[in-house]
Amino acid sequence: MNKEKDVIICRCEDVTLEEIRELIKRGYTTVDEIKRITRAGMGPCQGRTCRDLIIREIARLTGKRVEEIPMPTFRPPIKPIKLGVLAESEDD
Amino acid sequence: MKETEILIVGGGPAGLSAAIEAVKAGAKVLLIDDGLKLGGQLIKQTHKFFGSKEEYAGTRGFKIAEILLSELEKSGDRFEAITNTTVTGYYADDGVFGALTGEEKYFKVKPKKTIVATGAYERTIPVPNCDLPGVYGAGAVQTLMNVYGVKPGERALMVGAGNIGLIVSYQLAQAGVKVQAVVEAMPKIGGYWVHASKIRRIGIPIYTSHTIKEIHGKEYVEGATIVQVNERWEPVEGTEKHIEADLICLAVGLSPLIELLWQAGCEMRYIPELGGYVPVRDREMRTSHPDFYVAGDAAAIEEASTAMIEGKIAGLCAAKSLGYDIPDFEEKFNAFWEQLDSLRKGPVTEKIRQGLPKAIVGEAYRHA
Amino acid sequence: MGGWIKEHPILSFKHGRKVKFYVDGKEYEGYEGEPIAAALHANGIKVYRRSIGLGRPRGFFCAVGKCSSCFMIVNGVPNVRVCITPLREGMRVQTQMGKGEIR
Amino acid sequence: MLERTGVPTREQIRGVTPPQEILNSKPVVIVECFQRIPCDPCHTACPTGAILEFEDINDLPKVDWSKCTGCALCVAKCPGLAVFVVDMTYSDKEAIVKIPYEFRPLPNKDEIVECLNREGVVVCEGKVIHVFEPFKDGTKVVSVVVPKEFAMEVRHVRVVRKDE
Amino acid sequence: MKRSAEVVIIGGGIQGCAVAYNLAKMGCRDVVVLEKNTIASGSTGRCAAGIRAQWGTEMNCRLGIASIEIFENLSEELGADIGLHQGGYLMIAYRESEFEQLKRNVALQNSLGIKSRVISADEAKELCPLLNTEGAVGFTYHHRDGHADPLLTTFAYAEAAKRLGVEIYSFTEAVGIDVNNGKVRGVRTNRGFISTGVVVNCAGPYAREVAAFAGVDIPIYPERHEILVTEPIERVSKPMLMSFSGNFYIQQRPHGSFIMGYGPEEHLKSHALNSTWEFLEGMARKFVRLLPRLSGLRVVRQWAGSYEMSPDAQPILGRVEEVEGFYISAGFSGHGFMFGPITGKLMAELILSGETSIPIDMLSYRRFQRGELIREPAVV
Repeated sequence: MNKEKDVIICRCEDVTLEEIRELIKRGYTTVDEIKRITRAGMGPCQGRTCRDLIIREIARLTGKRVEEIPMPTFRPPIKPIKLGVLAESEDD
Repeated sequence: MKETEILIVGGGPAGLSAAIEAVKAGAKVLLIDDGLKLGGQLIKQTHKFFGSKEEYAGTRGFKIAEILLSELEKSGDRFEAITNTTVTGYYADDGVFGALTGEEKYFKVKPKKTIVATGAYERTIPVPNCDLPGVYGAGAVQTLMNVYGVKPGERALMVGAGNIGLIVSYQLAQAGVKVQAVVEAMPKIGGYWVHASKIRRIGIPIYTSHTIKEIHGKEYVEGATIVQVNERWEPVEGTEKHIEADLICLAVGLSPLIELLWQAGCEMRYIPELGGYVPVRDREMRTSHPDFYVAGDAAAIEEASTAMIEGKIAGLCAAKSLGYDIPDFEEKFNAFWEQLDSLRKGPVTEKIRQGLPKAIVGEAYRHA
Repeated sequence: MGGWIKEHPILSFKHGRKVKFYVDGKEYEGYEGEPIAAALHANGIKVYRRSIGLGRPRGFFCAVGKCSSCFMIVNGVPNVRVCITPLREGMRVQTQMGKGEIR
Repeated sequence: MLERTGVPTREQIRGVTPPQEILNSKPVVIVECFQRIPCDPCHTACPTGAILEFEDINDLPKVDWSKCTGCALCVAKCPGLAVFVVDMTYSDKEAIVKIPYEFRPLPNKDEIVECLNREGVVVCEGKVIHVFEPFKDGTKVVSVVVPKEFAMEVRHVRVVRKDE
Repeated sequence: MKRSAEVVIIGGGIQGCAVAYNLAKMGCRDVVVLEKNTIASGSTGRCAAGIRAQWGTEMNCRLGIASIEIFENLSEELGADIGLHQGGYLMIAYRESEFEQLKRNVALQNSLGIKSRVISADEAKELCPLLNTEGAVGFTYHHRDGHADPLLTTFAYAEAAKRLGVEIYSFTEAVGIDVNNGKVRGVRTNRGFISTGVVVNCAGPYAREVAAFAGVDIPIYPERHEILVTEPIERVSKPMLMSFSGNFYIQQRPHGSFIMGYGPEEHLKSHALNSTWEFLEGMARKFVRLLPRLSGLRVVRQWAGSYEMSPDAQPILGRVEEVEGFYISAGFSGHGFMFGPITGKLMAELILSGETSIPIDMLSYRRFQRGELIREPAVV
């Protein structure tokens, strides 16, 4: 049994360690590329849990230092907000 | 849109201390915290703090939160705190923050200065079934048992023998949970030895040079296999042990929570000794963005004691930058740094001493 | 399994009012104003949802509303973070299967 | 070894144990603190000046045993729960160990409890003769009477009640 | 890195990757794509990725339907899922004059074989039961319009191109184009020089800067547009909802999330990509008015991207006459993703044979000098 299959890296989108390793091996060695292909980090948690894990995996498999791996951007809103709540914000 | 002189994001030890100092200096402060109660991690800390009198040594964390809050009660209308509210983003075009209370109220804040005291978030580890219910962050377990009085499980396995892992193991035992073992991948215990001794004598084994290999269970955690690791962190075949547990508690490190600083375009540096990416700052705790200050775990993963002093520095200096006349500024500023230096002098803070020079620019930022 | 801590050497817990709530139709008790997740945990309920892709069980994890693990349907609204949502009398909580629906 | 196991070595214990003549003369403190960490409440809690002032807050505590009365205020105050009092003068065969205790249930006076060593192993039984809470902050100090040969071993007690 | 190539493409978005793939497919495999960041990291990866044939000019209708035909078989052709969802575009008119224009568009579209049609409010509600049709005066619909995943599509093109021998260099920025005697000689990059006789400018919002490397001035400028996306829910809305007077587009993607945007009164004309709270709130108000029952849906992310604007909001396609070997495929003004499959093909045809299967002469950048601007009535 392949244990990597059961290692969930991104909880929001159910992306496994196996998928991430596969992409790194294919030459996708930035968090952004892996995110764009797998959606890891695009879920409601904004990649808080998986970003570090992916960076560490890239560093481990490529021999790069963490600081050499570009950080993805941190987009607002940091916490999901209901559209209806936003719509009621006073316009100023 | 709410306006304020100083916005403090985060009401933990750093944020509360920053507020106290800024208000003392005469500034108007708005503090926003995402917890249901103020105090950050302090409210779940049942152990007594280290440090010296200035940092309330010998007092339990949740009591320190009460002390800081009672101090703030004296501030009158210069201090406002909003809880259960997440600062959802910084909009650089016009320097406005979005904020969300609960899920139903959204508003905006435009401050003159901002102190980011957002703390840290818990890391996790990639092992099979690490997403099963029953695998929790140590902080989450503390919240359940120490804030809400819920017994988080019957039998626990703790991963990580840093201070958090050791302290939470002890707290689990206090809550009546049987802690089966503490595993630590490093060859040495990372936390204070007194904490380790404390849990050893109540019967909790500590396995250093061990890691968790696999978590078992279908619907929720039923146990785990631990294994010894060699110097290259590789598992040693044949050393597997099965541990029965319905709770796996991860205390494998913290990362600074600094989304707002990234959004503000502050210069960041990856400094592993300080916990990962942290903002570059000067001795006033001011970042490369002239309106942003930082304190506490958001600046470097350290202890609550240093977080409180950094908060005081940030609060003091943010108030000064607004033009408030603080006659004893130099005296206070120097005293705070002396306290910090003294807390960071020993062998347990060696990593911090190596990391800080990489994060602190020597001169104060010469912001226009 | 679980339950509330009855006696603690350091802490005394000031719970809110005891209220009834429902999980997948079954009645339980919890304390008003405390996170739904605390009440679920105390009642021994650990699986809150099934994940979107692989249908894996998910539950409580970060306790601070930041990880997305604990989404449930509360009073018909999906994706509610039960670890930070206060419990109210009569709340109807449902296990969320996948993405959740708005109808 | 302590850094790997959490259990101090015999040498380390010997290093913080007062000379025999002092041990035989009065109740006295044993500070099992072996790591330089920023911390000094044991000193500030001491009413007699037996735990000396720290030059550097990271220093290991230093004890002037001549001044120590075995009052155990430091036992209750130490954030690391690393301070104990041993009284070898209790009787011919028995000694008192004063231990910080933060668990439930609390032992009753005269209750027989299990006594554990630094590795969490039950080494003997002991009789609780006193439980007090000097700072009213949740940390109790339990005085337990144990056979003298275990006085330097016993560092925790466990309440065992059949009916519970 | 290669030191020479037959064709060097600057820009690794949908245009660059589609041109590269089509060149290789037609037999020209000595192709290099230079991308200063990573594939699809610019405008492509930031777009809402609607695809439609409901246009108001013949040129755009032809390009649109041709692109849709390619999209329909693209997953199969490239051997990777591109996340295609053909739920149609539901165009909503709130003014009579606008409805008249939409009807004229439908007539034009029908004459070109596009089976769009005017539909009733009841039919609109059948397509999107949660839609609030209040204030709407008319609707048009084309069932083959829809959405594809811009990231998956671009990566699929890139991977397919690589399999055919194309080299794609990430983090490789073009910093100059060497031109000698009116001919392209090569491209200077931050990682060295690549000699080539053919350069294709697919640099999107940076197309003007890249053209300037070759001494050519093209009137393309970046314009900040914002977008937001919600958490996913089970499908409740099939078509892309779009209105010119209502000024919005809203689409539920196959993944379940809603993606949406609108144009504020004035766009920031710079490469800046900050998000604004004004957009977040303004978009929310539009959404809630249109789909009130979904007001509990949560926004998980907002971001900005650059439209690569040309003066008439139409692409600049073709060869540059003053510099032999220099081609442009840019200026798509917000529609680069949906046209990518067809323009990628046409550019490859042009480079290899000098001819294109759909005439694109009118899209030459010379139109601005000649004052022959195109008027497309169907844009947000």
